[in-house]
Amino acid sequence: MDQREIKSIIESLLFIWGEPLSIKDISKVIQRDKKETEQIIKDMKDDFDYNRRGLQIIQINDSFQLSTRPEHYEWIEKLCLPKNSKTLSNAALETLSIIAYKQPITRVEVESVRGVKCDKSIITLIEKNMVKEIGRLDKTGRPIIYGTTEYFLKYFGLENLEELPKIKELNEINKEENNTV
Amino acid sequence: MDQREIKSIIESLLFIWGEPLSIKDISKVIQRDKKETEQIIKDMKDDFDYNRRGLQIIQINDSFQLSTRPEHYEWIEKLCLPKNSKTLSNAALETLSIIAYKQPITRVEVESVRGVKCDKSIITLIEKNMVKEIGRLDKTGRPIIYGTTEYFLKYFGLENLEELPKIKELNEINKEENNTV
Amino acid sequence: MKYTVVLESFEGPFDLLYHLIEKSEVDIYDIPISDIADQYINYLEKMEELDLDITSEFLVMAATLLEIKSKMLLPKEKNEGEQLEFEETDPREELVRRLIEYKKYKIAAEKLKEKELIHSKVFYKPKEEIEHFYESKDDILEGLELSDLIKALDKVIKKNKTANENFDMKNIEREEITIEQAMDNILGLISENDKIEFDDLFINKVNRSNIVVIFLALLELIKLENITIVQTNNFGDIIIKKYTKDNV
Repeated sequence: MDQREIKSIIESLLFIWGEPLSIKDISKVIQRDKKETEQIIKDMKDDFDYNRRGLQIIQINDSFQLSTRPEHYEWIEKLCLPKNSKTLSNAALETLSIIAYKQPITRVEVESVRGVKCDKSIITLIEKNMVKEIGRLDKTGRPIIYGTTEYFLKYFGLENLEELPKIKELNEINKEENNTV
Repeated sequence: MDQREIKSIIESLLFIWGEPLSIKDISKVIQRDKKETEQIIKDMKDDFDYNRRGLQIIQINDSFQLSTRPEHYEWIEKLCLPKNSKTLSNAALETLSIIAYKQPITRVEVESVRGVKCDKSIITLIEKNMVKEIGRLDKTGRPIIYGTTEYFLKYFGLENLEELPKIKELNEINKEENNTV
Repeated sequence: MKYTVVLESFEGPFDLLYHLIEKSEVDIYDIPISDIADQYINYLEKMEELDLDITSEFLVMAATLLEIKSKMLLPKEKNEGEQLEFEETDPREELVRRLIEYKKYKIAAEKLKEKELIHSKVFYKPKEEIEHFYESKDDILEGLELSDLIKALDKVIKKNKTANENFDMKNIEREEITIEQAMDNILGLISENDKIEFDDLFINKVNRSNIVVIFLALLELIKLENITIVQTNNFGDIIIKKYTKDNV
């Protein structure tokens, strides 16, 4: 089985699966180790981009998924209006970004950064499957600890948490702003 | 818009449509006449074959659809076999329950609830005379609208659809269960 | 005439405070507290005039600002005694630290918003129905009970919680049938049973508009000469039959 055949098989697997498919599962099917599998898929990603294919391969942690490209949105829209979920409110986004960067984190910690109550926005984020409970702190009241979900990554087109805009950059932004202010 | 861009757009249209998409609908989106559109898609078919892509474009009358290749069947089976034996045989029943409650409903709507393609289980349900086509939506692609049959009512001992247990109650059951988690 | 002042809405006291600092173009590390505190309180008063809901967090911040302001007004103590170390720290320090911390995440939130915009334009396809590989088509619908149906629905909804936000349970209404559907139904019944009684058509169709639709369908079918209607005596059963030349 040559490389091209393997890529062909992987493409059909991704198509069938529809949802994020893990490197582990793919490597089992094509009988290659995980590292090689990952390299093949990354090659495919480049092929897709290079050939300006109508589809792209996106990565979410250790999984891959086929999707359309954002630049084709207007054309797809002409064919059908796919269900468009409402975007998040600013309050929810603020809460979410704090959880994303500082996870694992309790509600009280989030609130101390934002300076306002966050119970409602946390509930919204849980309902939207962006945030989940990942445990409880072992102290009085056993407060819930929150973290982000895989869906959160996918929703924002992030491969993993390391892809969040760097806080260092943010610090620099602050400095710059301070100078100009 | 060059030829390559058009092909790219068509690929994404076929991808998200999921079932046969007519030349007419495609030509409307890309603003080319039907003849030209057909020629472009036939080119794409050749490209796909020539590049030994994992997907192929199949033609059904005046419509086109993306699908996997028959020669990849054994690989796809490897992916699906171990994982899904648990959910065995529930596909049709799940699909039926959604149609029963949300009818009249299109396939795409059923799929958005189930999160899984439902074309095959809908065919099964039609064969079993539980579900029937009750019309077509008056929009692009004229998607079929499904509903349950009289036999469905008879089978489940219902006099009419109003006798289906209320979903609101179901909802409350869900809520309770979520609270205990 | 009353005119309304458009007030920007702020996500919280830090958001407002940061806004005021930026607007005044002052160094965040050297905030003129007295000035900013006045602006802040001024803003709260405007909110009050407009009957906006001022949450306690905004008031707490106002108190904090006033507290810092008064501390700054105190003459610097001479280097005596134990109080000195305490007084040496800038009373604004904690506030500034929190403001900067807050601003970091506000910027992050804006960046995420940009990403959200791009990726809301990406679509996926549903998973293929691979369960089908294992289903023997014959027995899946054998011996089912209503409770199985409900369980299946319940399962789908739970399994697919996010996608189902638009599975609006409260608004499910039985859709009206169309005349075409009613015509199909009638023809179907007739081809199965040769003839049917008029009353049978309306069993289960309690809804008034459905009754009207079925009746219209019947008239349409008669017009199209698809069916014919027979009533042997007054107030007797009305029989619907397939139209043939013989039975006219």
